[in-house]
Amino acid sequence: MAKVLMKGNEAIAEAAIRAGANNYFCYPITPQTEVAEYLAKRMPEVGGVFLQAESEVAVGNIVFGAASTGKRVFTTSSSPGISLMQEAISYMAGAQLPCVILNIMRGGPGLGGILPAQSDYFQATKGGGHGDYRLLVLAPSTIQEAVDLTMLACHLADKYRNPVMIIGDGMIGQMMEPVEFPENYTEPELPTKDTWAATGAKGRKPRVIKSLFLDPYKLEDNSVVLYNKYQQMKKDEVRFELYKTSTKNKVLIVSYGTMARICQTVIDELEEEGVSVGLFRPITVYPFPEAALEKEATRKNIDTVLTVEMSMGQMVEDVERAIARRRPVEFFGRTGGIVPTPDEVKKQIKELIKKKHGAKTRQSTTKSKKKG
Amino acid sequence: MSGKTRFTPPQFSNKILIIVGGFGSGKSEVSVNLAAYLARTSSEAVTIADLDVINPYFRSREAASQLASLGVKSLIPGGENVHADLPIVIPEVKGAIEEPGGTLILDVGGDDLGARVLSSLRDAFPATGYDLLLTHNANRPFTSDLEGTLKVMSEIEGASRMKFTGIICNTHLMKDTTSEVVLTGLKQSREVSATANVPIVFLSAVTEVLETMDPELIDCPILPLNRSLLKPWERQAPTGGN
Amino acid sequence: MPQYEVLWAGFGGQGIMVAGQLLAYTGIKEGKNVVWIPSYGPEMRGGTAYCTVVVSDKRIGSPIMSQVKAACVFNRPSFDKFCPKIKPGGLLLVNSSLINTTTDRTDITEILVPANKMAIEAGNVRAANIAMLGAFVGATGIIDPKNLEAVIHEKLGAKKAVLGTNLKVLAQGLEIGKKGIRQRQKA
Amino acid sequence: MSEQTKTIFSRPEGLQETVTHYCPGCTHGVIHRLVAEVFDELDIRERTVGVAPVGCSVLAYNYFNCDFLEAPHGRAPALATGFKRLRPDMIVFTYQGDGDLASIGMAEIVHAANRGEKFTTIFVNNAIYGMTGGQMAPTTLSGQITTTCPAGRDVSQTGEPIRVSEMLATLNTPAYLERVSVDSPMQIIKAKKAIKKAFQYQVEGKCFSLVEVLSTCPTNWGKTPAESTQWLRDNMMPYFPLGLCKSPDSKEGN
Repeated sequence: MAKVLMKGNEAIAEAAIRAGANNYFCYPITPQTEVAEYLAKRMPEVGGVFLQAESEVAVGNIVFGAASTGKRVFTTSSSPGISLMQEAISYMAGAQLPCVILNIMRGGPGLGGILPAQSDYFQATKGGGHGDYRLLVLAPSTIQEAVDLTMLACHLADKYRNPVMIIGDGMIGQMMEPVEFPENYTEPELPTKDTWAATGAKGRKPRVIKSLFLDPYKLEDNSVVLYNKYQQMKKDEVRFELYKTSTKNKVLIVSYGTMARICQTVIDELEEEGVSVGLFRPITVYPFPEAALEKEATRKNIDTVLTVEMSMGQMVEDVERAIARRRPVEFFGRTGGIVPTPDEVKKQIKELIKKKHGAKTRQSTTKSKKKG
Repeated sequence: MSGKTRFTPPQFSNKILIIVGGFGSGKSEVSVNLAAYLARTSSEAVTIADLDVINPYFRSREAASQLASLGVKSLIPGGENVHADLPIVIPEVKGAIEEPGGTLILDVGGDDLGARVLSSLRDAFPATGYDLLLTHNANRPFTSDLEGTLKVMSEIEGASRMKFTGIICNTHLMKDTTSEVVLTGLKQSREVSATANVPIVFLSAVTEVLETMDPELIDCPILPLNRSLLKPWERQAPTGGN
Repeated sequence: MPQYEVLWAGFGGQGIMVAGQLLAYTGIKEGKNVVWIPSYGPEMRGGTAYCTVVVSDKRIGSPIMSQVKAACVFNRPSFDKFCPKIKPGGLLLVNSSLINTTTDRTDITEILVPANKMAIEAGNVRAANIAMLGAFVGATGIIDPKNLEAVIHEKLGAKKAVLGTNLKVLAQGLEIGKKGIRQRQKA
Repeated sequence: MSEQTKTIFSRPEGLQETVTHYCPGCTHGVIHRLVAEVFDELDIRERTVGVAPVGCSVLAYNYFNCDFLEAPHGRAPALATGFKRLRPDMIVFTYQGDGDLASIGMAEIVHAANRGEKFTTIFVNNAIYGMTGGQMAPTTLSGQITTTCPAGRDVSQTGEPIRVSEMLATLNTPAYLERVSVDSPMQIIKAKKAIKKAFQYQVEGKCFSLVEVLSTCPTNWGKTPAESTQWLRDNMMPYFPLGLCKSPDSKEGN
């Protein structure tokens, strides 16, 4: 199929349909409303279900009910809306229901602003709702990757019977890039849903889809089942990308999403200036590629690891955890909807190198995160 | 326990003993210990019904297996419902009130809120033949003085549509309980008893504290308590009834 | 070709976003990597609307840049805002129908395009963006005008009147762009 | 069984063989039974999915003999919406109390009704929060004593009790809304008819349907079952009048 130019939001919407998630529920919120607008037109064409509900609280729970049928269900929102969905997300994780949730992140906390940010990393990867659960979280950095990961998310949600979240910053939602949809999409075989979906108690005992376990031992058992799934994800689903990592690197950047692309430009420009920097880009942020990162970050030639985010420092905690103090971990971030420019990041790296190899310590990078 | 025999044990002429009181006064602990004591000392069957429809924590049902080993029957919701945060009153309770067949201890939830359940079961109770016992802890905020205690009593009487027949002096400060705490509490319970014209039926206190006390100072029957409703970190070894 | 970034800016409704997209589509047609980035946020409502298009033979990294190689500005606020964002040696295309000033920067090439006037004369003021697009392609040559014509045909419709107007102003724009560059080179 | 004997009272197929946890005098058991009988009569049990609320009937899935979903507090109509939209061929019902439906879940029920979602809601109104131990509900009557209004509900502070059926009847979207009671054999027969009608409308794919059932809570009201029934007649019925609120066959209810 020929390449088409698509906005991230539209491309993700189309990808969900291509992956068979043609049941979509939503509540409008900038900067992801184009998904809803696109699917309002597309769903009737493919005989799917489109419904705009009264709130994200309702949307989350409509998705919960819809996922109970065993069919693929998809929803999208942006930061404050995702907060409202946490109730249902927690229940779905507890009841082991698959669904795909897209968060086109905007700046926060609170109402914040509509400009791009990566400040929902904690919410996405560390729980967000109540209870002992995890989401599988994918973070695309190009529109093509957003398409590929949306389709993958549909598969993984069913494979693990767990909600899967795609986090993109506002740039991913809003910018246009050429994308190509796979001609004949086939996915690996999945276990039957006929063991758990509510389909009517015909010729079998009634099924209950629930997260309520009065007996504490049974609740613990359920949590152990979930835990084992998360361990399996850690084994099988870790995804990341390396860019220009080599034995010449002094600095290793860790960055994801749009921010990682900005860092690529920085790395290209520094290369021309004779400074060698590599990039480690997590694609799954849960499970976090900790073993791979540890390996790359603790190579002999690496002096410093710089985490760059559009937040006040969230993923950096996972980076620190993975590296376990074996290398200094520095952080640079801008937030509030401000996207760091390549020049800003470049300046940080030059200062880091100077600090390590040059004159006395100047302003520390972590301090300068207050005002890039 | 040394000198166990010097205490006068509590005695009851009625078959149904209803334990009520303010939140956190120690109703469940007293109920469980009373059940265990009666099971050990009397030949009659002892049944305990957990009627706490208010608070799902520290209910007497937690001691059910411990009491079962002493032959005490617990009337509690079956299966996983035993853990439910639901106001479950199982039908067997009504039956047991109508025909106790031994001693029946009703462990009721706190305050007038918990006592409402008695009102809903009112037509099962015989006209007389039950004791409504106030568990009095003078160290709890709402029952720390005469006025407050009388108010709680009147509220419970209103909600349950029953009259008090006795007071259990159960003043304590959990682990910080001393003989002084027990004696100060007894003094306050006496004051309540005199004003409300309801007798003190017994004093209850943990064995460790009672052992340090001069029994002469306690002029009422005594029920020594072995703490059985423990916080998870207090449950070091399986707790027996003794 | 090395990476080329061009910023399109003007009032909402001047076809800014569409001009950028037509450029991006033509890039795809030629097998190039492209990114189209809208401004969104407060700028969306009134004031300036703008988008950036990046065209490159290589993988495109940052979609965000503090400076661009070229800017096509359609109104005065855009002129004021984006003139300083052009890299030295870069290109500024000014819609001279609506902007009655010129830059005092000497390190960039400035080409005046009477886009609105051209469009009105050709029969439809809405074709101003195509006039500008023509001038940009004429000046830079980053895409083949034939491919751009095909994309315009495909995306904006084959209706005779509309297509005629578009192709007419496109051709005029191309000439203005080429001429502007020649003049600069002579100077 | 001899030829002379005839079973006149047996467990409907729609109910499981389980003892419920409901208190003596509670009407949930009766209402469950009526719903289950309707399953049998309409022969829909095998294609029915129930949605349980948070409330005293949270464990309803242990009693009904059909597939069930357990919803977050108040969200049963949202779950039902999602399910029914994807499986319009199935029969979906929510079973909700007044705290669940009329307080925390008010937005969900109003919008589901207004969209005309084609599921059925059994709304059990006993004017109090049962599960959490007798707190004030949106349907608690003026002056009624609960644990969170120990001096009686002061409507100048907390508003008047909400008449859910009447409120939903103001929506223009066609719906079947009826209020019933199960305080006497005669009322139980009427309640059954209403519940059957509600499911019938769903089977026909006609409209959203809700049956509000006035119910008692002896444990939290602090009244014997007989006193509770009388209190319901004396206090609830005047404020929550029984009868049809809205029918899809006529634009206005009565």
